[in-house]
Amino acid sequence: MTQDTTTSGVKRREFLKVLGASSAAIAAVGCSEPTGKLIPYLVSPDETVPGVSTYYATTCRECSAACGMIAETRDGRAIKLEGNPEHPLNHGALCARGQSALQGLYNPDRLRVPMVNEGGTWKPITWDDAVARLAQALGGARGKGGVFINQHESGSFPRFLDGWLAGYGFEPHLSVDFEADSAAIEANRRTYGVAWPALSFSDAKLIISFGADFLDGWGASVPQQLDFADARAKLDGAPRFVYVGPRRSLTGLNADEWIACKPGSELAIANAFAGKGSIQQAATESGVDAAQLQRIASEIGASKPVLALSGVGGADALEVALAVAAINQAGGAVGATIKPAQAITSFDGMTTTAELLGQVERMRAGQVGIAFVRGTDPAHYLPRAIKFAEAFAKVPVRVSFSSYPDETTELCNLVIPDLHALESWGDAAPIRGTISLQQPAMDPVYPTIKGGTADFLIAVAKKDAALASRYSVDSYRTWLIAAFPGGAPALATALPHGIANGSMGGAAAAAARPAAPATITVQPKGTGEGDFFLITYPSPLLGAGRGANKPWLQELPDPVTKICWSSWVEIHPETAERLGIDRGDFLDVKTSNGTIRAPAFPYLGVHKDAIAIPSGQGHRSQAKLAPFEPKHHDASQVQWGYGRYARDVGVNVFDVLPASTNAAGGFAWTVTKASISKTGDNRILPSTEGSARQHGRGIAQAMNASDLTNPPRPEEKEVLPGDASHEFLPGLRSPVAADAQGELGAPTAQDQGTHKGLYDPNDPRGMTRRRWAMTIDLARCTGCSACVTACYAENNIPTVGAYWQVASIWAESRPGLNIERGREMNWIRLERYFEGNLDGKFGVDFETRFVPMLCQHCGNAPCEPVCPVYATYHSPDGLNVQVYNRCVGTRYCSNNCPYKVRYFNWFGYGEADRKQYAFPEPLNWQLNPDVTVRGKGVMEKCSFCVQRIREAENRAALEHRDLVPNEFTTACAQACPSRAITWGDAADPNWTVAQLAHDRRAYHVFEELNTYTAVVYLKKVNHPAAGAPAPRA
Amino acid sequence: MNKFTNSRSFDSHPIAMTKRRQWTAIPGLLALAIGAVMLSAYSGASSSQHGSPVQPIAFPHTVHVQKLGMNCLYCHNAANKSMDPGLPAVSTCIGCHNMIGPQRPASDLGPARTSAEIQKLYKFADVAGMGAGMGANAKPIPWVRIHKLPEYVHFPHTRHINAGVTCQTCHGQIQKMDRVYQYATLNMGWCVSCHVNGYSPKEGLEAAGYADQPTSATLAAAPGGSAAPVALATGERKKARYDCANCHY
Amino acid sequence: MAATATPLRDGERPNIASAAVRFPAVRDYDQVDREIGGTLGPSLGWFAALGIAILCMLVGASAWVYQIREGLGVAGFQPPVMWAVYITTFVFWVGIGHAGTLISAILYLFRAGFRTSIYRVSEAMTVFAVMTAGLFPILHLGRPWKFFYLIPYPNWRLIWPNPKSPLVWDVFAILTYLTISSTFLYVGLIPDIAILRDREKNPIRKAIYAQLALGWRNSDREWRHFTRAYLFLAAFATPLVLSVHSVVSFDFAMALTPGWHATIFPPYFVAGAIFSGIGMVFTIVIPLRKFFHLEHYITLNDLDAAAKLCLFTSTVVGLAYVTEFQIAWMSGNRFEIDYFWNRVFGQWAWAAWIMLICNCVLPLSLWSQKLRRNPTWLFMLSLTINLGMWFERFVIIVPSLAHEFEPWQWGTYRPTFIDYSILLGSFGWFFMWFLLFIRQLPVMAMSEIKEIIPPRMRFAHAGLEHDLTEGTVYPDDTGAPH
Amino acid sequence: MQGVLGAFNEIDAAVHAIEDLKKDRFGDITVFTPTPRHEFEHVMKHPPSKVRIVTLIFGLCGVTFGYWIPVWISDYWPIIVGGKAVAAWVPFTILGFEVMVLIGGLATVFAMFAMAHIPRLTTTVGYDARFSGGQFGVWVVTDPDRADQAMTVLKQHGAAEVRRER
Repeated sequence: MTQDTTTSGVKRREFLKVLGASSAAIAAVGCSEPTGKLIPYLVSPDETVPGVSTYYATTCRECSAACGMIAETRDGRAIKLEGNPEHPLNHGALCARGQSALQGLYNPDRLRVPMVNEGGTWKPITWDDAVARLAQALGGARGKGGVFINQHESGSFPRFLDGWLAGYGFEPHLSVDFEADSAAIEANRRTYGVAWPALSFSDAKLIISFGADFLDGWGASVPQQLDFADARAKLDGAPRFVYVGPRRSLTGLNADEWIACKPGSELAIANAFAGKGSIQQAATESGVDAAQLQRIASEIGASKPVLALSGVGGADALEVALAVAAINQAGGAVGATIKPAQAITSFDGMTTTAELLGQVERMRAGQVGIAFVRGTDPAHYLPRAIKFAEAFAKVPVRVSFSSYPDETTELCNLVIPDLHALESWGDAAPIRGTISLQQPAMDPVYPTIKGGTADFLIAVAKKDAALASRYSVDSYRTWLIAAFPGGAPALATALPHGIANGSMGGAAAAAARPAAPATITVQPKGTGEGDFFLITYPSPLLGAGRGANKPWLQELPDPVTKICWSSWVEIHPETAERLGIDRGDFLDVKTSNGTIRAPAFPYLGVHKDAIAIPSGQGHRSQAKLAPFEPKHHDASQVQWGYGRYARDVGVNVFDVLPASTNAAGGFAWTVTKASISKTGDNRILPSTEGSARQHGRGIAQAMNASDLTNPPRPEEKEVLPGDASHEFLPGLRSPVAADAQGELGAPTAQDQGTHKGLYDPNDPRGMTRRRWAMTIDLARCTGCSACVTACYAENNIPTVGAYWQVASIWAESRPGLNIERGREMNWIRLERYFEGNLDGKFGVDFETRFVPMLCQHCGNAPCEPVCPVYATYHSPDGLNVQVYNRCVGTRYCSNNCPYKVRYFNWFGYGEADRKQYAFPEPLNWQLNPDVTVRGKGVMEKCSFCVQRIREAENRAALEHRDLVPNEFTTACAQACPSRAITWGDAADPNWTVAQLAHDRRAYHVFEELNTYTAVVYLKKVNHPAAGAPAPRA
Repeated sequence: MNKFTNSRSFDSHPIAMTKRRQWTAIPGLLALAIGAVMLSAYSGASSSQHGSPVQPIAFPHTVHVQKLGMNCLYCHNAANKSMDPGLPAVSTCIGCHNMIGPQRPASDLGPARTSAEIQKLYKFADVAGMGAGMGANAKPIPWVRIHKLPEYVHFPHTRHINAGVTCQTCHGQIQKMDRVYQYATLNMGWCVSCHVNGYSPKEGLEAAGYADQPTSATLAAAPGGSAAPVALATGERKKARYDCANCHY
Repeated sequence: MAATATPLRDGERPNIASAAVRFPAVRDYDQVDREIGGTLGPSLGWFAALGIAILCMLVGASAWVYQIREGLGVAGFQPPVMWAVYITTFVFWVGIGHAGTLISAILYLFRAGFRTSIYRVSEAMTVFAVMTAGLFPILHLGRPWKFFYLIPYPNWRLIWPNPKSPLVWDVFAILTYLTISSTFLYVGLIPDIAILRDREKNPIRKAIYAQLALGWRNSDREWRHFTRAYLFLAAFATPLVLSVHSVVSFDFAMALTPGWHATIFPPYFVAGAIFSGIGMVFTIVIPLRKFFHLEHYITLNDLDAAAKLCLFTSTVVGLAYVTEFQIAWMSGNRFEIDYFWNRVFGQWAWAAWIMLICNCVLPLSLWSQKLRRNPTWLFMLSLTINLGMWFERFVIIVPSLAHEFEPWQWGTYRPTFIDYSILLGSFGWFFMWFLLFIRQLPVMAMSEIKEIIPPRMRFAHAGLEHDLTEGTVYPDDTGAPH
Repeated sequence: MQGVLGAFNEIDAAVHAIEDLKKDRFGDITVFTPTPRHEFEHVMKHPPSKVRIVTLIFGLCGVTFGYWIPVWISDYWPIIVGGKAVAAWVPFTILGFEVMVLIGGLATVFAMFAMAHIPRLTTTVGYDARFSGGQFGVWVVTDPDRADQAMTVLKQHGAAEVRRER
């Protein structure tokens, strides 16, 4: 058979080569002899069948929330992460960041060996050498003060760590979550007695958020999103949502009404709503119409229970949070929508930024003999004004447990790379009284790393005669088993579920740290010079910078601005017009702390007196490394600056922020003013947005909640952009439009010359019995984009934005260049359309509609007849199939696709020997063996996860049964934290999708084109305020 | 009298009024070209057919299957439940061969003899000798791949085995192969022909060595179990889906 | 010797193709052989031109090799603009080809006199233009090495191309067109090659010509079947011309894309093709007649007639443009209206205006007879027509794709040096073949010209004399033989 | 083949020579002419070319085959694209037409070749290179005993050159 480049690159079956599990796995996968070898196991593992997935329940450690995850492994490798349906926190959903943990696991720039910095050069050392070196250093550091900065996590590791530190006479560690809202936590503690009460959106009548971006990462976003979507999908009594703040975040875009107050004026509004201040004063201070505030205030009074949330970024965050708490208490929220009894314990034991800053001052003062950093990167996210590097350098022994070559690690002199959470044991306590278990889903990617940080610490302690007796365990796993209530047998029972009741011993150690030296001046709001408030916020995808080394997250467009692989400055269009700033103009943003340069993004949802910049980008290396070049890449060279995907992408907004904290000790994000100036440079933004407006084309349709309870009216039908008087054929506007082989493949369907072969309804193979279809509920969809990442993970979709993934000769090269050119490969994409305020005037509210757009699997697909080689066609079970190996790449199908959901392999993203290769070793370990990796020159698109259909059919055949309704679903539907996507067989009424498609909100996009799509959208539901006109398309 | 007038490029020249010319066979060249095109179109239909590489250990399927009557699924244990048929782990080999050593005693009618191949196996498995387990330095055996479908073809062994397709249908009479070779062309037309025209359980069973009068006992023992006799009785050929997305996705 | 003054045949009109005296300055058969034969053989200037053409071709070829290696991404495609310069150039070259067949076949059937002198050049232009165009469907493929998937031949995969796809129609149409037009060219060349064979002295060249002439002897039997076959070929080529560009237009018209999805496309494209082809004929013929000193063959009358055709097709194309806008306006279809608004006032307005000015405004100058008979003006105009027609295809393809149904996926397009190189390479490729042709084979059908000029007579006849002097001869149109 | 060849500079001379030769019952006459002239056609009185019949037959074959290919392809492996009928007649007309032109056109040329006896694989007698240039040739196949008579006729009509071929 001729060799076909479609699938060169990672050979699906090469996975067989690494069946020899732990040993020689790396060596085996790279080589590809022309003949091909089949390498068997030495000893066959009991529980695995080659080619069949094994699933492990574990816990996500990508943020503090600690959702339950299921890791799908195939032949010894984790290939997909999904939410654990049994987990009480996330109920099976998982956000994009959680799913991207895989790319942390397989990150090509992961540190593989312990290293020591001697005289400015890094030298690899052995694990045992590292143990010896640290043990020796600890001996010298005893009594000189030791600081351990750890990424905040719940569970028993903090206790273990504090115990270890105490053994050396060090203070308890700093448990840092830079993105967490300390003010809200502190206010919760004071008001409800818990750090984070459970929030119930679905019980609320009115949700009012003061900058609390509960869909973006504020708090535990996945459970919040699940509940919020449930609330909004209620047909009767769904809560209205009002967002107060100077910038509409993703959460703000989901609000029915935006109160665009001036930055820093939230307190006045909150006080006014809480009855502690006058509406008039709030209106003056915030620049918001008093009538609007009055209307909201009376609405709060009338809607009980309310759910008011605070998450402002100003220095007065605690005050706002307390005022908001007062609104809740007055609004009957406690116990109804805010449930302290079901506390989320993920944030317990967290240290504040103020404490961290205090320790930095201790370092600067030379009071610290040894410093440890694990999982967090203060050198990146602490404002440059603090001069962290300078202070850190005064610590004689600096130890990093980071897996990645981040900025802080580069400042250290000893690095002992940690194991990834998917390779190691652990636990978390996300909800009071539950233990979320973390178990290795696979053997370590790099066997040179012999254990996690805890294992390392145990090994070090064993070197100390005084401590050795306390650490008799051989590994942290043993320690955990001992600590687990019920011990090993109970653990064995709990592990398959990933969750257990009880607690791993005492609560996290009380913060017995010395009080922070009072060297931090809390700046009053709005200091500095400049015309604009500088709003900064943690990126919902990259956080404060942690996600930047994962290409999935870099490539995932920001849910609000749709920009990826870049930083940007949001500026209101009215302001931009006044200053003559165009989209993509590079601006110098100057504060009293410095200047950064980033392109402008005119955005309706930012206050006209403010600009907004997200955090997360701007990773840099001290070493001034040359740009990454895959052809000349030396694997032994450490890619400082957080790896090839993060280094020198965008700018670091912390460079221009002052070091200020709020009264609760949390970092104050929005405190400074800035001036902007045009630099004259302009670039096309690496954005996936074409036009932000629908131009009346009815792609994202919406209706008012009040219409839902009324009988349907004729005018409820959207005006279609085509011929207005077009008479539709019967069958259209049906739940799932008729298929090519007839009305859902019914044997009674009329033969239109299509009842041939497998398409014959009476064919014994029965493929026409099924019509795979999908419903997408726009009332639920929040635009979070978790489905997009799920699709990337499931379908081996390449990321294309890295700056080297371009042509070789005379080619421009910058991050996101392929995105600028519209060459992104997202099989499912989140379109974000604005409605209303066409003029872009400030003060006029607008509505946002999110539409997940994917292949519609049309019954009459325009793409199919134009393909000259039958590479795309309509399968008897209703799929629009793309056959990669048949595709010659005419791209005609894409031209003819009204939905523009076909993506072309412009380069050999899937071919390992090309510089544009999207899965450099070991990222390719993640590739789904059931899905062909596409070579250059072929078209690809959403397949409705046909590999999952076939797998389920194979399983059903093996078990001699038929498919069970809702037995399986696509990756996007599985991941969706809003449960907006439902997928299944529309021809069988027992599948949920067949029922949902009958919803009166159902419509097809571009129905007038007679494409007979299999994707049914359910209209978004708006909740306009009584008396306030809702924005319409 | 009337000579050709002179021109710039052609001088007039006396030409004999009769010249004998040979015209060559342009049509022949044309036919040659067409032939070459057709040849190249059909070449590559199965370049790997009959390929029979030398394996690191000359594993005799004849002995294991034909003589000892071992079931294919004993070693290829995932074939009926996975896309991949599975290769026997080295420990599977050693499971039997720590009793059946390289110095084989006189058994049946044969004399005692030495098997160099089992020696090789012991070397791979780092086995000290008879009865000993696998050593610490055991290495997997680097078998050379014979049957290889392109990466874009997803071939589920499980569906075929469970539909009663005998291994021999596609792999040829492995039980008679001293050295395994690629029996079928494995090209797409070969796959599709069977899917469209149907699989004959009778022919499959004959290939599997149940040629002589399949009895209900042999049929029940055959892969596919009880389904086979029915199909056999009705003489029906089992047809399968030939939709592209069954294999290509 | 019965030197009677009887007519050749009673009541028969003498055989002269056109009643007009086509070539007043061409006296006899030998002059034809001498002058047209004289254009053959290399010269320094020709080598220079050929060198430039080959260089351009090599630039394009290297760009293509690079593109195959790296992937189509090296070109400037920016989804949703999945087709751009390559398909534009493809349609451009197919269109160029059409004028040649029009002149050689359709005008043959219509017995249009001005055809004789320019048809050989035009027909050669057709073949080379189609050869150039034929590269692009392969060249623009993501996997050009899989091109044979489009060809229906029995194969071991047991699968066939999709006969409902306009691209498969393209394959059939282009291959048929290439085959028939090259056959047509070659068949017409056979008697001329025989002339060369008989006059050539260089034994190698003579042998080659001898092979190519297939043993042609100018016998009456040969001529009898030849003329008939030539007529039928012309009769086949005529609808073929119309069908091929209709099929090319189906590539667009069969699609849903606003700006493409229009029933007017087939006639519109055919007219546009002929228009652009005549432009290219001017571009080629006017320098050719100058450098080869063939002004007395390709007379101003011929140019005038061709210019009228050019003017006619220009107005047809202009009408089609207007009709497109009118249909969009009257359809009430928002997608269409948006697109056509965008076409003339949007991002690509400049291209649309180049198209409108070059194709509809400038050719209006041809209403003036003076300009029609001014070769310099015609040459300059032909360049703008080529430009305008290239941009017509560009305007149809790129802005339509950039502004489709889904606003979220609206985009743009920026060509890279690869697109430009391949565009340049296509011109190099075309002119390389063309230059090779004009110095190796006669640029005019010698035997057909001989058909028109009066044969030598032993006895002058009154009737014959009358015919020979009939017709209008413009005083400036006699270009003396050299 | 034996015969007499005459070369003429003037067309009317050649025509008259042929007329006289015919009167003298010289049956096998071939005219070589640099360009097709109706004068010769009329004097030679050949029937119309049969090429057109071949063109018709193969044109019809072509259109049938051109329809048959896509219908057969579609039916051989039925695949539905865009909800269209498997064997859709209307678009197949295009293929039918193109194949008709292709086959009909090529058949015409091959028929012409066959009927005109080209490419000539045998040796040629009686042709002269001048006949592609400016002279008309008259080739009379005749027995040696009548050759002189034919030569006389040719010379009589002003042949530029007359010779016997054998």
